[in-house]
Amino acid sequence: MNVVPEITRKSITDLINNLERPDSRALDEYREISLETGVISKAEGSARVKIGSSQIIVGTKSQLGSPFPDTPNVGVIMTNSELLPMAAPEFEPGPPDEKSVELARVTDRCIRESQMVDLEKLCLVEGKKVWMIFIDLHILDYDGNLMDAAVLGAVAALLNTRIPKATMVDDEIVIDYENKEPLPIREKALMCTFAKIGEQMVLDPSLAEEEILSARLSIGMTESGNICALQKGGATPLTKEEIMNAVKITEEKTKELMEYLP
Amino acid sequence: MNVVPEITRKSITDLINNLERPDSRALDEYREISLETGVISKAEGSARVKIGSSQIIVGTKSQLGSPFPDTPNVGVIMTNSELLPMAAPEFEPGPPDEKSVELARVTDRCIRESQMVDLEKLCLVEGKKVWMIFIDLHILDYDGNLMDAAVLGAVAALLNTRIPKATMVDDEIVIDYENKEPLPIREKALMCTFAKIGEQMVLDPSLAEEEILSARLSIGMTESGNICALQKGGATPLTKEEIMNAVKITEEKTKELMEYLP
Amino acid sequence: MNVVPEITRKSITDLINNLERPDSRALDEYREISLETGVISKAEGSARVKIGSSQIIVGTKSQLGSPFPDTPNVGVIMTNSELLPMAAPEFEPGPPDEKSVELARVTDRCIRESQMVDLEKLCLVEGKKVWMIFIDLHILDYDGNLMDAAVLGAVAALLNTRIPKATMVDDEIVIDYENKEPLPIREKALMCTFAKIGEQMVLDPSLAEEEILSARLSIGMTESGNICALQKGGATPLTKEEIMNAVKITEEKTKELMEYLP
Amino acid sequence: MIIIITEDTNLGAKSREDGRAFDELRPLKIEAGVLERADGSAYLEFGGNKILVAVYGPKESHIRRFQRPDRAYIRCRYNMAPFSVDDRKRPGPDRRSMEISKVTAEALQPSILLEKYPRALIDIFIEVLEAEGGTRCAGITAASVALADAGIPMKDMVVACASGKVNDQIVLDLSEVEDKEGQADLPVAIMPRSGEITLLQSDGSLNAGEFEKAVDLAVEGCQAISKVQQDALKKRYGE
Amino acid sequence: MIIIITEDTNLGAKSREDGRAFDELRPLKIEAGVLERADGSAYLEFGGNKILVAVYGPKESHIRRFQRPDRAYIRCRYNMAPFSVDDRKRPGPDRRSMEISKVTAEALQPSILLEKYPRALIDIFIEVLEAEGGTRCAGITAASVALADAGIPMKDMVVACASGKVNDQIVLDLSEVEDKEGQADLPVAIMPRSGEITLLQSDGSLNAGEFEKAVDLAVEGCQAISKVQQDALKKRYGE
Amino acid sequence: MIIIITEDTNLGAKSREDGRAFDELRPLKIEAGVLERADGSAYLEFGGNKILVAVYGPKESHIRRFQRPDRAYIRCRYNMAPFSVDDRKRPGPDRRSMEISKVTAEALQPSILLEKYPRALIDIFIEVLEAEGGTRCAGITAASVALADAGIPMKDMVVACASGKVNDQIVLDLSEVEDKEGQADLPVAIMPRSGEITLLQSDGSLNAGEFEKAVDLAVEGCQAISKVQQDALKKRYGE
Repeated sequence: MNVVPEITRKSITDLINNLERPDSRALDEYREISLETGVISKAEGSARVKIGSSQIIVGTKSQLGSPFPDTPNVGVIMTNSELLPMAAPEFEPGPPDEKSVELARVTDRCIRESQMVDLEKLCLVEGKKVWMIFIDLHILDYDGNLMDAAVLGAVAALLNTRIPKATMVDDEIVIDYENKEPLPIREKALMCTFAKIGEQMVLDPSLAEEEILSARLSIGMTESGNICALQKGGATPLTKEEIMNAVKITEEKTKELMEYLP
Repeated sequence: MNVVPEITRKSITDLINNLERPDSRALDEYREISLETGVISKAEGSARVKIGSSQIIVGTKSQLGSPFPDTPNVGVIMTNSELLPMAAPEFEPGPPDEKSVELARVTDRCIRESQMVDLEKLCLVEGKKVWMIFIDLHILDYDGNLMDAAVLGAVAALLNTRIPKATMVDDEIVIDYENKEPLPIREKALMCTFAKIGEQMVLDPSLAEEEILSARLSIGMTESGNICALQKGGATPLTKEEIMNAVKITEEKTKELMEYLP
Repeated sequence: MNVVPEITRKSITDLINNLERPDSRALDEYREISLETGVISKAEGSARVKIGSSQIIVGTKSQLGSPFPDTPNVGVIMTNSELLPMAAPEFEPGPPDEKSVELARVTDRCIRESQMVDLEKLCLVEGKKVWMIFIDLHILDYDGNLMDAAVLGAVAALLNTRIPKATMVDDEIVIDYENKEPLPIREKALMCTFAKIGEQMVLDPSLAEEEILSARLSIGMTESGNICALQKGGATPLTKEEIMNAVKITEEKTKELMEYLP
Repeated sequence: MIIIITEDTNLGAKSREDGRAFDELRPLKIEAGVLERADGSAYLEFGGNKILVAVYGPKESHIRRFQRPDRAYIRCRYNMAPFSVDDRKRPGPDRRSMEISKVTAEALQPSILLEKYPRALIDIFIEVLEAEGGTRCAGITAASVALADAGIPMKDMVVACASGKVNDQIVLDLSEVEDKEGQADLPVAIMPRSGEITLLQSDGSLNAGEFEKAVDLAVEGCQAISKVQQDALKKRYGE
Repeated sequence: MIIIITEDTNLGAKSREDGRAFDELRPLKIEAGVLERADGSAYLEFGGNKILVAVYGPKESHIRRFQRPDRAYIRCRYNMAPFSVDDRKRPGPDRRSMEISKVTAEALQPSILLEKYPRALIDIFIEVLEAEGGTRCAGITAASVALADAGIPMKDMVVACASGKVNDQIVLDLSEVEDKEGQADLPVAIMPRSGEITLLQSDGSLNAGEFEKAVDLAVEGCQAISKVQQDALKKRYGE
Repeated sequence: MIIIITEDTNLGAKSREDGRAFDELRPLKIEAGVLERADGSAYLEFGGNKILVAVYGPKESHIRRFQRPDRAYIRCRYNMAPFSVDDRKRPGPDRRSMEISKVTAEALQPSILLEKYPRALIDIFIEVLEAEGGTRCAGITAASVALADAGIPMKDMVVACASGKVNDQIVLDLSEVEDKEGQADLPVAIMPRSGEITLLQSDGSLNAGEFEKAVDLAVEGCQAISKVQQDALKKRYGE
């Protein structure tokens, strides 16, 4: 738990109330974003994403497994996140805490509910064998707004993923590692996160902003403008107007973000 | 760990040495008992039991599983207890501690050793498939004497349990959820718990009494008067006379308790 | 963590710099060693080893299991160590710490890499069924130099092990507990541990020596003089000369140690 | 397996599987002060949901993690009983319950005058005894009543309700079946006096128009439930 | 599988599977002071049981949970070695060992003058190296000797022994086979001077008469074992 | 499955599977100062290995276990990313990573002037992003650069490299395939100024002569890598 000095809190808040930000960005402007894919050869898909100095490596791995009993004909996506102790002085080694779990689950919902991956195509034998795609978020450097970076990185890694071709030959599953195929991808989705500070909502909060935010709003949106995931955080309420305004900005900004995808 | 003021300890002990109790009960008298069954629709059997203000919800669930290797032809009963942090200020969230484990294991022994449930009838395929009955003790409010409440609630929940009819059709197990059947119940057993305070043994200790008891004795007994489980607790010894006297009272009191069962 | 008084540290170091030791041993001399096998009837192999007052019981158990995917035709050895809280005032109950894990893994490497047990003979059905041999190191009393005691005890227990004869009869594995066979043992290996104190390397450090050592070197060697495992420990470097000298002493001392084996 | 037969002739406002109108809540019952040991408690039945909440505190904590120099810390634990769902749930926290515990604490926090109790700990224990869709909202609603029952000073009494999209229609308060088979689920908590939103999640697909409609509908549901909360407290403490 | 052939002609006092009389103990051996590092220790063989106990303390503890303002705290850990039973036991505590640790601490506590060492911790570590029925009683018996060996002041030396019902007969000191196939098992610990009972459990079916007989028989067994405890200490420390 | 075709005509110095000479290192690249939050950091690529190291400290620690009265305490955590190996690795420490964390801390400790910071904690976090044989040595090499980048005062910069025996030949810097199929693997770390050895392990079979040759070869490899470490720091901080 970081205690931010009152004077810092006040000076940032005053800036933002005047529609300015510590790093001179516009309120609805992202920091510099960089995205590379295919950075880990042993992963089946991978991406390194940076938003400002926040840095995440995302790797995917496929594995044959059993479907969930209530959805016997669809593949499974499992998203896991590690807020590595390397990423910030306040992170400690140990099992995922609730911050880490929230990050993984919101990323997972954004991908799952956008129906970006056609999970039915990942079913080999109904009720028996489906592909399980593991998405591992490895948080290396924490400089604010992990949510948007995580979703951007995860989507890029999925686009980059190649899984072995699996076919049924005489009741046996043959997995052909020589022939790898991309995942069946449909409409993509990304996420925009806002922080409420003072009277304003700012897009893509930096670490300094995140430490003093009173509320957080993350909106996942598909290319066609559907909200596929949304998560409010923080200990202060938001008005409906603030939320609807953020939705409007997200419509525009997701388009911008999509251009970073491979 | 609660530290009881010396003056409270002394005043209760003095009362009991005079054959009186803080809540005016006789030494061998239960507090008010209430018992409802079928309180949780999604459980296969359930009961809510209150002794004084101690309150437990017991739920049962059945599941097909493998028998233990050394008892291939009998079903399995698994009893689990959670001393929820809700139930008392001193209970903390976390895995079951030794108090919780003892409660579950003594309840389990009372039910198992009374042979109340005819476990052989829960075997479908010898060595392969048997019914496993999970009994979950959910402790909501802790006002003393959880043992007797747990056993009473567990027995009531078992009596209330309906499991799907399972039959073998052409080497396949068919589980018919439309036809549910009660468990094969034989002679029932219940439990009476005594606390040694001062020179006396008192039945059904309240919380105030439990906090100052020097020894505890829990006796599980079948309808026909057989002792099927017994557990001494506490840091003070008991004489054989005290124990035999408690057995005698239990013979009478289990009969009383049985009348609460559905 | 034990803090050793500076005066003790100095007096032992001075002694050793003068080529003497607190218990009057030569620098390359073991304390008294005792070794019994077959001490635990329910284990398939067992040994009790004492070096000085350090005492370990080692027990082995066999179990049929699956081979590792990358070595489908060889059996499996699993070595586990428990630094019991009984063994020293500073050991606490709980899962194995890194000291315990290192002890188990170095013991395991010494046995595995010496190829002492012919693991191919422990394969029943390639890729499907192999024998798994569990070696459990139960540390009862900690008086320094657990490494050499652990390896000596583990090797003795393996030599003492009798596993049931398993044969394939019509595609079924038949395990015959009436006919037990020794493990397929080839060339044996043992371990010698040195402590650097002051300017010298001493063999078989006692507890008092271990508490002030600056570096530790454990060398596992086969009967024919091959180094099969080696582990440096401690926070001070060693020179190549010190290491090569220790190797030379080990060649001689492993032969001595071998004579304790049954 | 649960087979649900839906008649094709069901139309308009009454098209939901359980026959409710699109803006109709399931039957709701709240009782305050149901436990002996807890400082405050509440029991809630909402459709097939059965929720029990206990509150302890404000109290001293010896655990550094649970201390804040300028205010009380809220520890919230959402937990499902093993028998509360169709397949027995293994005891102990999982990822879902960890996330719900977090957002529940955040949903309740704005209403509580935490600065009155620096360094103190307030424990909120939510037990789902039976689950039938919408347990996180039901838990928040019950927790507010338990906080009030514990005498914790609050600005307002947070209340929660979900809306969502089922069969292309925006509806209030999804049942378990609607949650599973529906297109979107949107849990909302508000402070009813100001109408401000303290919990908002969304899971599924909604365009901006549907989203706004769903938020409005959920807020309406919250306002209705808020009255039942107040009645529960009145019933216990008098007007 | 273990096949045990019992001759039908075995009758009366010699009817047990291993040929013992109904009131006959298995061979017993106790040795005090067997470990270097522990403050006190004891090794016990009882039938096929092999038990080692170490005692540390009274010592200072930094852990709040293990402190009592007015007396020493006893921490007891009963543990089975992985190789002590037929199928390898996974290392670490399980529910059975947790319960036994608890009742063992309670069985020993009445004999120890805890009030002499406020805030201190006494550690009792019981290791079952080989198990053949009756390990909890054997552990208690050995622990008393280890406590005495550690110089912990005691009023008396607790001793334990089980009785039970096998083939409709009340017998002393059940072996592993008798424990598994028998009708009841009744572990008892006493303070031999006063005859008071500090541990009592029962598992199985006994009517009141059988129960009383079993208690009496176990107490007799305890008294006999008590002498072996004393001999072990005499052997180590002289008369 | 990985099928590797080796040509029979490869002879002498070029007989290794990837065509390297027996004393040839894989391509190596080190960069210092790659993370924002950490006090010091380094990124290393070595053959197919990708390693990232962060250092925090010296800092105050509230945890007793991590305090030493007369010097700083080093906590080292070697961790593999789930996607760093062929089959996904479950997150969290395992026995292998626990051992590597321990020997890594011991390998680095001799170079650090710990006595300058009594009671302080220095955290070294090593993340294996991709593994292809020799990760523990690569982690130590990168950790030294990260320590220097954090401004931690050191006597020397520890550097590590493995040698081993493959196809009856002593070779430098085993690849993943050579590690798996080879006869011995010998990781070594040294302080390059004195040539003293701070890490030494051996896994496999070597006679005394081979062992000595392997140690010598590894030390040579270390000296070569040491220059790359220095270049990385010069590149960041200038000469």
